[in-house]
Amino acid sequence: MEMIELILGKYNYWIYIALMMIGFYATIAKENLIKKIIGLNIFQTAVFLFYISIGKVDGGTAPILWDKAVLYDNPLPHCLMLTGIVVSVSTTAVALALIIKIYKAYGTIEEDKILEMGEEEKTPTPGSWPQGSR
Amino acid sequence: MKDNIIVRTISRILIPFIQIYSLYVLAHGDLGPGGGFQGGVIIASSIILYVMVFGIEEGRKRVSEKTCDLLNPSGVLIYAGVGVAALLGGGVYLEYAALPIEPAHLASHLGIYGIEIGVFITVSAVMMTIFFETARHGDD
Amino acid sequence: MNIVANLPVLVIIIPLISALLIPPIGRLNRTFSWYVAISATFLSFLISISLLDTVMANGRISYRLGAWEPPWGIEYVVDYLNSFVLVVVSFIAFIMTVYSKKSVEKEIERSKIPFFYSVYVLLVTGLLGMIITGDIFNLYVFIEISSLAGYTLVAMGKKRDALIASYNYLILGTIAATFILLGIGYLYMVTGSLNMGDLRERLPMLYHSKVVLTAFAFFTVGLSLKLALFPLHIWLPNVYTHAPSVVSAVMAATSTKVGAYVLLRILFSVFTVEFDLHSVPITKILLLLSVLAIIAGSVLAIAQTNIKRMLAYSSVGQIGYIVLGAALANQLAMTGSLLHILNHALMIGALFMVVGAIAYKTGIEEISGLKGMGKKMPLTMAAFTVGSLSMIGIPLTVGFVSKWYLALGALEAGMWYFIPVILVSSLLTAIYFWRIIESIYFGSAESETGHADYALVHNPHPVFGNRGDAPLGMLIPTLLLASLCIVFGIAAFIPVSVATQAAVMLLGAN
Amino acid sequence: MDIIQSAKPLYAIAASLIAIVPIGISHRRPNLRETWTILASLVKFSIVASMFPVIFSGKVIEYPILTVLPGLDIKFRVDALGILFAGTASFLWIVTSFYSIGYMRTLKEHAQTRYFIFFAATMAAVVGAAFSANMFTLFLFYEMITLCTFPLVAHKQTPEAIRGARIYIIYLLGSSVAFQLFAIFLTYFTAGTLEFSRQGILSGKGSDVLLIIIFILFIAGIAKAAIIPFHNWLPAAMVAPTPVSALLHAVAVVKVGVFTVLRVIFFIFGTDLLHHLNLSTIMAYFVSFTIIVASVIALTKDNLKARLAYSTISQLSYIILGAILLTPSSMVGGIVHIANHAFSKITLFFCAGSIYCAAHKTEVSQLSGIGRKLPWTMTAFFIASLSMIGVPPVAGFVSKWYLALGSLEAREIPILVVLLASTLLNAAYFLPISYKAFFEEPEKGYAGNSHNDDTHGHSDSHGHGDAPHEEIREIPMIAIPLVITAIISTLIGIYPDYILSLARDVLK
Repeated sequence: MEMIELILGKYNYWIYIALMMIGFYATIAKENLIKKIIGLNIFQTAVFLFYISIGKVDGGTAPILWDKAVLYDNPLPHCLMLTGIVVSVSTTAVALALIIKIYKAYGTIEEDKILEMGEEEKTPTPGSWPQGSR
Repeated sequence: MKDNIIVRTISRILIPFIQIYSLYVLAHGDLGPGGGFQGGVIIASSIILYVMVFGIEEGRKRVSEKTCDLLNPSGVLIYAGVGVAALLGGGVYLEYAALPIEPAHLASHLGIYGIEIGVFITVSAVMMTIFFETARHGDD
Repeated sequence: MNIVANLPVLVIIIPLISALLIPPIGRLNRTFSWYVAISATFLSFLISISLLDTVMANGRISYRLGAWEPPWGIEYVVDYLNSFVLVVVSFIAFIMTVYSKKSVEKEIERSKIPFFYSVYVLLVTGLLGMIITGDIFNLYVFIEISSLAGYTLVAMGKKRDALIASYNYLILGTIAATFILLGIGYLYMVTGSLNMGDLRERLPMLYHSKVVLTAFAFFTVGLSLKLALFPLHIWLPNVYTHAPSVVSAVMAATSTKVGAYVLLRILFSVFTVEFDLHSVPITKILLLLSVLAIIAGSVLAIAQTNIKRMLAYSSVGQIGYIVLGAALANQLAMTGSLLHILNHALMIGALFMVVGAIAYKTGIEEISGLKGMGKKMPLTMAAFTVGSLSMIGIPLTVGFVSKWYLALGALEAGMWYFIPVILVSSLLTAIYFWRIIESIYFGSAESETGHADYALVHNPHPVFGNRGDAPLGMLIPTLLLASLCIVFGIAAFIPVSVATQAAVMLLGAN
Repeated sequence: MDIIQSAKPLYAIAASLIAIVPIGISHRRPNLRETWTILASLVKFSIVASMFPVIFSGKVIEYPILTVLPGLDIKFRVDALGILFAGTASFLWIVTSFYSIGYMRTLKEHAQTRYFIFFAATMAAVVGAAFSANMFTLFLFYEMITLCTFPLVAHKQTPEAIRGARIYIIYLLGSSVAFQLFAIFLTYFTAGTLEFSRQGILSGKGSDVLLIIIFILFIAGIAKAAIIPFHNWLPAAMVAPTPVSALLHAVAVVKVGVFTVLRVIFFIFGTDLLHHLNLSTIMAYFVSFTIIVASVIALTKDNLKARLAYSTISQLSYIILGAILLTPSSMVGGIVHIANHAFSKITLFFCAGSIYCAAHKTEVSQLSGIGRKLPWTMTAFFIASLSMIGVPPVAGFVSKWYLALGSLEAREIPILVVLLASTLLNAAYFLPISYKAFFEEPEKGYAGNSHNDDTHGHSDSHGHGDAPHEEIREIPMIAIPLVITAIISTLIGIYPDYILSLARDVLK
């Protein structure tokens, strides 16, 4: 009984753990760079869910200045996650920009293929990787 | 989608409303749900919609790369500027009460608005930049 | 406006605003961006000095952002520990900015120079923020600011490998930051507070709680990734190897140091020594890892042929020293650990700057290419020699001072067996640095003829392709850092006095 | 004991350090450059000499420089042991300078400026080590010597020279960092200070086991003393130019090693503590082993410098043996042997260099009949060999006499046997050289055309190979210094009182 309560009563935490593991797995195991980033996003989003769960108060309303609001959710985790989302978006943006550049330089975004090319080819293929004045 | 007249017409009608709505969300930032962050995303989405319907060249005419580059830091500058203004007013950083505005209770409101506007500008500019950069074809 | 009272926030705000101003200013004139960057870092450095001075005189400074009371609002705290680290980081950042001008002109595409400086100053902002903040969520934000700036800077490297290095760094860095975010969440869950000082008071009664242990685990793993503690160091060598020279130098000298500082902060300031020593076996784990880091870093460094990669592995080993001192958790070792933050920043900064100068003049990055460099770039190579000797830990250099304290700390803790580790690693360090010193001064004759050098005697002005030292703008900062390696090795009491107080504070009277 | 504050020790060190600057600046004008070297050596010796009367009157000169860390001071103290060593070293620098000039110019060596710069730096470090008031300062100069002599050993920059220099640095830097520094850590942690004291700073502190470990670490860490099995660097360093070998073997490096051992024995542990720990007997047998084995190896060496190197290894252990026996006579014998061996051994190396410069011979077997061509050199060589063997009236006899007395005082008859056996061995590897040189007929067609000298890489382009019939004769700049050192060696043997009283001062 207690066990069921633990599972059902705190379902949001279980979802968070599941999501986090899915994201983590994708980040590590996928070969495609974009898929890795998607995994990373899921991973981060799971953490957001975790924070939102912390902030929830049983029976609480939205934390708005309002006459009838006696019991309301803790707004702080929400604010924190707003920041978290911004960070996550920025990270994704940087990652995507990197992937675009990688695609231009290597012609692929499959990690294993990139590693195959590896360091044996010291100089970039001409034309495909415009770089600064040397 | 340039040839689809329904989409074109509807978005022409919708975009002003979306933008007004984003300003509405922004204006409620200080005490209600809403604020610069959400508003910024909404207004950026209107531009994104425009680009999706009318094409990237057309979109660039409305919001050029230079505009984005200027808006990006200026939003944060407004944010930081409000903080510094509070410093200059003799308070600590971001202490709205210390802003040189009379009467004092207005200072707090205006301070938060300043911050929200800064966030609004930056968020919208960043969103547009990300969109433009990823949508661009491989012509570096 | 009361400038003195607002210094703790100005040290962050000035570089932040400058970073934002640089792109528009850079549009007007590209060279202006450097001037803005240098004035910003210089001001930060001045402010840091003044903060250190104030703290030494009056003790802890607390600054409340937006005038909110501490447990609710964000608080910036300056105490013995972080004023010290603040000075180190801002000083290195300033020196590196001076140095960067020529190097960046050579290595970065012209149109991107303003962006480079913008992101560079942002990196510095993030690092300074990580140091000064007293709020763990704010800490997370600054970690991400500095990391994002770091990913971008690394990706500006010349070769395409830089992109992959940056990408891997991004993945691991984000995982680390997310772990830290989770740790923060768990702490907030049980305490309802984000303020470090407040947490320190509230946590002791919760030390038995599994949630606190979970939070602690997330923090430790996340931060270990950030500071590249041994098994989690895999991102570091590629990043240091492929990043632009200035970026390698800055990141090696500051980024990991700040990571180490944050680890100390969490281990000893948010949690307490009692917790670290008795509730969890964290010091034992860290001791083991640091020993592995010290030995493995040195051994791997010997195996490298690329000089930047060699220095990168060397850094992995040196980070082990910092963690070792912290994990021994007594005053002497902690002092050694803190000193090593300064000392290693000076040494590795100087070494990477030399490598950058070589790359600037000749484009050489392989160790085998350095033969006879001592004649071509005498002053630059003198700086390299000083840095190397310091790394080895010859007396009267900074390297010796930190090793002295670490060794005494190990004895104090009754763990004499760490001394052989330190000494063996010194020997390994000697091997990989001496190899280079030998090659740069005596290498030219190792060719088959055996008397290749003989011609030089009769022709005192041989024509080299790139004879002469690096330009003054690069040479002076390099020599300055190298000479500081000796100055602080002789006048060691100056940093020691600060570090000792910081160590006492960290280990807490309670 | 009166203590006098005086900056003289600092000046003595600075004299050669400062000289580096003008030497470096005048690298285009060899004559001026050499003048600076000579000048510096004269100034240095006169400063050191000016301290002799003070020390003889039983006083001690102290001069603190700075405190690096609490407990780690850089401080100078001139006592009898220090002044004995510093006086020997700085005097021999003058002689070696002249000799170097002759040697380097005769062979037209490259990078002479670098050579003289590092020579001066090494001498500064040697005198610094002699005047160190604590273990930290001593360690500092110890490492400085290692680093400063590296360019001298690697001077020729041939692959062979680099290899030798590498062995040299691995042994010296490696052992000092791995063991000596460890011992210093432990000493500081146990005693709370590193300041030398006549009573020893470790007595009554720490467990016996710990103290024995510290002692072993010190002995292992001071590889410069070349006790077997830490001796391999010394033969390897023979690739250096001969003046450097002379400096390394007679004065700078090995003597600093032995000096450090003496400091550790007398001033860190103290005689009482060593008695208490029963270390003296074991250690005495240990170094006896070195004495015998090194002598036997020396017998097998045909290369003259290698033979001298192994002879050095064996002779150094005399000094340590004398100290470790802990009887008054043996300690006096050990201490005077610092100076005696210095003068004799430097003479021998000068001779080896002289033979090389004049005749391009490096092997003992090639020396037949060379005594007739180089009478001064070979006579000096003979005198110095006598000193090594311990024949009166040359200096070596004095030390051997006291060592023998000491072994009797300590009732260690086996040690006496070792001393006698080693004397026989010394005779066996030195006397044949003189015999060959004076009494054997020269090989046919030897005149200047060396067959075997490419082992040292000087067969070409140095102005000698292309003149096969050039006459072998003494080179004055080289011959005069070695004659001087041979004479002094004899003088010490005839009038040993001065140096003996200094040695007794040390033990007061």
